[in-house]
Amino acid sequence: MSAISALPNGTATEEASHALQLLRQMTRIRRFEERCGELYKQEKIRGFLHLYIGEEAIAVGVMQALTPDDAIVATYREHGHALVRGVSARAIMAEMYGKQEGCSGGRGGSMHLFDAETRFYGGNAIVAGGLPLALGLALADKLQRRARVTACFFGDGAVAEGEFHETLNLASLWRLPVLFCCENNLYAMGTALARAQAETNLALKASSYRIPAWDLDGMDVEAVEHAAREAAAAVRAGEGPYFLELRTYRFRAHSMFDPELYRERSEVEEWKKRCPIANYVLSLKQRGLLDDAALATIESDVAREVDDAVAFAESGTWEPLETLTRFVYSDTQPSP
Amino acid sequence: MSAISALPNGTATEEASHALQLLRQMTRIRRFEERCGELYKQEKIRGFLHLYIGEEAIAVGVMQALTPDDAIVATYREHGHALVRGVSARAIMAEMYGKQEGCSGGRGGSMHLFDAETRFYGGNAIVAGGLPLALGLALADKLQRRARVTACFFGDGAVAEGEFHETLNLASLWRLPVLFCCENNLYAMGTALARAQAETNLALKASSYRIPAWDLDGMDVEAVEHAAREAAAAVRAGEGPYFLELRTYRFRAHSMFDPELYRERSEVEEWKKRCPIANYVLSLKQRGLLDDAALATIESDVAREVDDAVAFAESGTWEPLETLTRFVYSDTQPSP
Amino acid sequence: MTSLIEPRDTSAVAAPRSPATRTSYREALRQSIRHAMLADERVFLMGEDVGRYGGCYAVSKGLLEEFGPDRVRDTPLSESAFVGAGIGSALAGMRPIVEVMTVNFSLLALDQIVNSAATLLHMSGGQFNVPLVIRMATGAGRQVAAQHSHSLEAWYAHVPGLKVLAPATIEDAYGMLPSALADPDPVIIFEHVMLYATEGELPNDAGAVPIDRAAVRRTGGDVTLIAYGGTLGRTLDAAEQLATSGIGAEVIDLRTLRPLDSATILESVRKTHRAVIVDEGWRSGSLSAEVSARIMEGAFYDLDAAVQRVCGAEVPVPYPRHLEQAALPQAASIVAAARAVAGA
Amino acid sequence: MTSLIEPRDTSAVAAPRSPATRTSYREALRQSIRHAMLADERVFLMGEDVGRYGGCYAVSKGLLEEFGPDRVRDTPLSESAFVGAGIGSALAGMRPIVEVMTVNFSLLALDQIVNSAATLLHMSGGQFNVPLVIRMATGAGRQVAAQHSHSLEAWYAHVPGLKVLAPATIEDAYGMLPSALADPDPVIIFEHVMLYATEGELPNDAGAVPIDRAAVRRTGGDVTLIAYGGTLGRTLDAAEQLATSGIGAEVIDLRTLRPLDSATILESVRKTHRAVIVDEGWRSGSLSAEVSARIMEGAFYDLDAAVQRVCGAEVPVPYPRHLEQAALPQAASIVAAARAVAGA
Ligand SMILES: Cc1ncc(C[n+]2csc(CCOP(=O)(O)OP(=O)(O)O)c2C)c(N)n1
Ligand SMILES: Cc1ncc(C[n+]2csc(CCOP(=O)(O)OP(=O)(O)O)c2C)c(N)n1
Ligand SMILES: [Mg+2]
Ligand SMILES: [Mg+2]
Repeated sequence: MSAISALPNGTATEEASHALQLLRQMTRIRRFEERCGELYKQEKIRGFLHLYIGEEAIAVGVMQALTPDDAIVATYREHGHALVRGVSARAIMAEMYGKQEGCSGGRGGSMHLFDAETRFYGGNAIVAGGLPLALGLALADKLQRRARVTACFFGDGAVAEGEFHETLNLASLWRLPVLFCCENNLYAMGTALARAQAETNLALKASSYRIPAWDLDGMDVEAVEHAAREAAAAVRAGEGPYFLELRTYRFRAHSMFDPELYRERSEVEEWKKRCPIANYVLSLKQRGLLDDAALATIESDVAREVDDAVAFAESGTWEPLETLTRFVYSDTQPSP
Repeated sequence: MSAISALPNGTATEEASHALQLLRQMTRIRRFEERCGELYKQEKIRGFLHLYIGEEAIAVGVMQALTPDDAIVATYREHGHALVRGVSARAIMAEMYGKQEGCSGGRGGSMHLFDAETRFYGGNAIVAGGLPLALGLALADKLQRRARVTACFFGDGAVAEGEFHETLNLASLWRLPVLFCCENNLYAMGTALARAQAETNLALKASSYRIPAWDLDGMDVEAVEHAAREAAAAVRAGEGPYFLELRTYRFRAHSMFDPELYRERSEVEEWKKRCPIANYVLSLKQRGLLDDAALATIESDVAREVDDAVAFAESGTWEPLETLTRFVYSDTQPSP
Repeated sequence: MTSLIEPRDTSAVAAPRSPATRTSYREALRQSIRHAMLADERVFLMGEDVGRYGGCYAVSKGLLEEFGPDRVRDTPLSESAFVGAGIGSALAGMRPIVEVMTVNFSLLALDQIVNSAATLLHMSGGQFNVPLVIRMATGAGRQVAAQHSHSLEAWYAHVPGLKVLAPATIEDAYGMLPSALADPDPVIIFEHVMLYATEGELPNDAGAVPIDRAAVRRTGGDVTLIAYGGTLGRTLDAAEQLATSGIGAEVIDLRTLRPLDSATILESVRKTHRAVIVDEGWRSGSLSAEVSARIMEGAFYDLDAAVQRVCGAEVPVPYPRHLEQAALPQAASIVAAARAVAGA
Repeated sequence: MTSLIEPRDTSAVAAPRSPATRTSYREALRQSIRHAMLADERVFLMGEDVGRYGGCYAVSKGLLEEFGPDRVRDTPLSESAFVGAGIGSALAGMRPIVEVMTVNFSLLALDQIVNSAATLLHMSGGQFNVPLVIRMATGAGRQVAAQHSHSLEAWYAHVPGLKVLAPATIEDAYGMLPSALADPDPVIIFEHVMLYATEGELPNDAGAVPIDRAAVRRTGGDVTLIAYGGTLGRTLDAAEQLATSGIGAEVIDLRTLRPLDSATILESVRKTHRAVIVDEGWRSGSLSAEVSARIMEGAFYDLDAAVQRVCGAEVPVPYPRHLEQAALPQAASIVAAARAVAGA
């Protein structure tokens, strides 16, 4: 990619606290999801559960570039995005339990986190299904002359879908303020990218729509943040959509049903050496921005947060059967 | 595009007779369709009628590269393709009348010409709907190790559809023997290409799937033939798909309902100066390959053929109501 | 809101309540879109060829000139993306009217409609409603053959979260759109291709009409004929013919296909004790089946005869006129079915 | 061809006609695919993750190793293209089995299925038949929420040109595929997600089964219960419960959803005079409506009570188990409806 701007200017302390903040956010996702995995085995969480473990740097990095007014569209692998965006761990965990205190009232579960307050538009379980939605959110902003960004996350698998193509073309043609974030973890379920795409350079593909597209190390949270900031600024300034290909890897199975027949254990281990959190810890320590005490504080804070979220979800309540069909249509219907 | 091979080697007479043959074929389409336009006004032909007038060089040029064993998939603007492929003018005209002597038994009409004998797989009225079909025809050939080509025609409008994207990727990924022929006449109904595509260089778009793609003057029948021969030879040799962007223009309205509000009369007139037939006549005369007598022969032969087709269609018969539901399923059902 | 639900050609009514203007279904739609766009800045029209071409059925002719390309927005051939863009923009405060040229092409956008538009509100626990209107042409009769003549209203009417309308009259063509736009949830409007050119009187003070009920278009005591959209005209014709032989047919125009107004249907059947349902869709699994089942469940003991259906033949619609017409419900077949049901 | 249509768990039958092996629905499907591929070189399997992953419901596990990547073909996420490729390859002499992971994603391929697969034969005047088999998982019950739990069998069963199957037993899971492959026209097979793990006996000489008729899975004289696919089990459970209180329920498994076998249904209803239809699909416009309408038309005078339906609630399927189950037909609701119909 082209040269990117530096971190927002500031003093060394600000830099340190920002770095710790990035680490804290990644750690929140990691620990939260590790617990989710356990809770799945305990059958507290059911249905499909897709863990983001290994990919945390992307959600954390990109989210730094967004303001509260911006919108997010994500996939079924979206716990991390919701957490970093500011949906509470409590509301997310309660949602995974299916409790009505969850961020979607318990109806969506793991794949369908929604939150109007933080403009978190899901939680879409149809691969590429969120892209046209993001297009529309951005179109509304353009029509209403609001300088907002819609960040749209999706996987490498989505790139093969017709909806990807239609959306990228339209976003570019209409110069809509969408920040496309392609989380290229090299697999769509068991299908390796090279078995799905004639052209595996996804950024290159995106540029064929005349969209500025960069491919980035999605394991490097600061690199992701830098690029996202620059891209989001351009999008916000009315330059049209930008596309980030974020190269990463999922450390866990696709979902809890996946026996992982399609990749070698050694490949996973190789990638784990590039863990975005472990390496960031190392780097911060080398740069003198982190010591063991600070790390321990983060870990214990996060552990407390996760424990609290679980307790909250445990003590949550079930939606009564009586309201099953509520919100099939809106409560307030205009008088005819 | 890259350098292309010469016409198939032969004597000067062979060259002349081949050139006359190209002219004859284009003239067949032109006169046949002019008559169709009149018959539409007389309400002999009903429904939608999409004329190919102005674009004849493409069907004629490409078809030279195909053997009887190859397959063709076309759109609702396919009279020309069917004619040149060898479906009789009689059977096509009867089809446009809706008579059971038509090439689809009268059930398809103008948009749905089919002919098993010449491997003409329609006649598809869903924009881009034919592309996946072509993919499948080619896949069967590849699986059965047959060195056949499937030529798939579609318009510039189809390029925006998701099915275009999915098909091009798969064709390339699986190296399937498809010759994609994009008839870029600059408009999809009333929508100019630049209002539909962020990237208006369609050949460039195709190469983003790692498909060799050439853009060509679709008004020059010999240029089209040369390129098609080279591309088809490569496809047949197992090199995977090729993509031809054929730049052309439709001289008539999109369909008989189109008031043509979206383009200037002067633009149409400008393009008519590039008429593939008139200019070819000129060029052949300059090259001493055509004289007025030969031209007159072609015209009178064609006129006779068209008259004969109309007479055939006129004297054709209507399918009886009793067989309305025949062929919803095949006649022969396996015994359970 | 005025809410006059009257016979489809109000010119046939002796004394119209208010001054009226003769207009076409197409023109009523256009004026309705215009008025909605004038009244509410959030409303915009988007779809293939709605702008420069003027709409494939000429409904939006002139609107581009009046409202400009931002609000009358030509799209590329990308049904899934622009329908999805409608959903997204509705979520973010706009009031889009998305035109999908015809129901045939809407198959390419079904994922967005079913998996997003219809589900978002419920799935998000009530947080995200989708005030989207999708208009599409439907039906056969123009000899455009198997891929351009579908009647898939039943599919849409199957989906919770959607409201589905079928304006069959000039007044509904005009009045359903504002009601759909005022609705907080996604509404699909089916415009039958054979209706665009029909003409009738539109009251000068016409306005929004209710979109939660069926209408009795003609009263009668002997048999209930139930129709919607493109078949209402033929059904009224059939009722006329039945009248000449002394059979009083009540004609119900369903108007809203989801949610179905069972009450109006059952009330009529309880009175006439006999019913025939007319539906252009392929018989098996058409909306007529649901109507029949509801009568079974709600008025079984009131029935004097089995409810019958007159539907589209189960065949991809063929091109030639005689075959196409044979595949569609005709006044004659409706009359025959009504006679059979009435035992006359 | 052997054609044994028997209760879903043949182990429950006292004396199986032939030696049998205990197996699962999933395994029966796998063996059926295997045998078809061994028997006919033209047969190949194509779809998302059918190969290296082993199939999202593990149906095709091991087949890649046995048959290689040409015949067990992983596709990218391109539903429209690979279903279309299935159609094209069927036209050109292959016998593709296309797996669309679930019916939910099939919305993205509907254009190809409806506008090409189902229409080509008729539209071409009989020239081009499409011997294509499409398998897809369907239904709810696994807590995978609103976008992954559809039951859209009724949509497919509405389309002329398609045949639609719903194997509910081990024997049908095994035997319907070869019949579908032998069929010259496109056949859609719906595999309910809750059936994959069910077990039963498969006769060692099991083979192709008829795909043009319903099956009486249990005989009874008091009420006819009609079900298919995923709801057959609960319906049989309901019949057991009814038996304990002296109500003899006859249970019909529709098996083939298009064309529907009206004869078997009507024959039973003429005997029992009462019927309840069970359908997991959203009630309005579900297949149950068509069945009810057909009973209305074919056996009205034989009915002692209105036919009732027990269907999916009209709501996008919610995630939590208690709500999901509340949205689906349960044995208890079937029993209640049957009692009501039987006046008991
Ligand atoms: C349209 C559609 N087809 C198939 C699926 C089943 N499915 C769920 S996730 C997935 C893989 C997606 O891969 P990718 O986009 O790379 O995202 P990742 O899971 O790797 O984050 C598939 C095939 C689906 N949800 N939607
Ligand atoms: C999926 C789909 N959407 C819309 C239409 C209506 N329609 C028919 S032709 C056409 C324009 C297609 O343009 P192009 O592909 O450039 O072909 P051309 O007509 O110029 O030959 C449109 C929009 C259709 N047939 N199919
Ligand atoms: Mg991936
Ligand atoms: Mg064009």
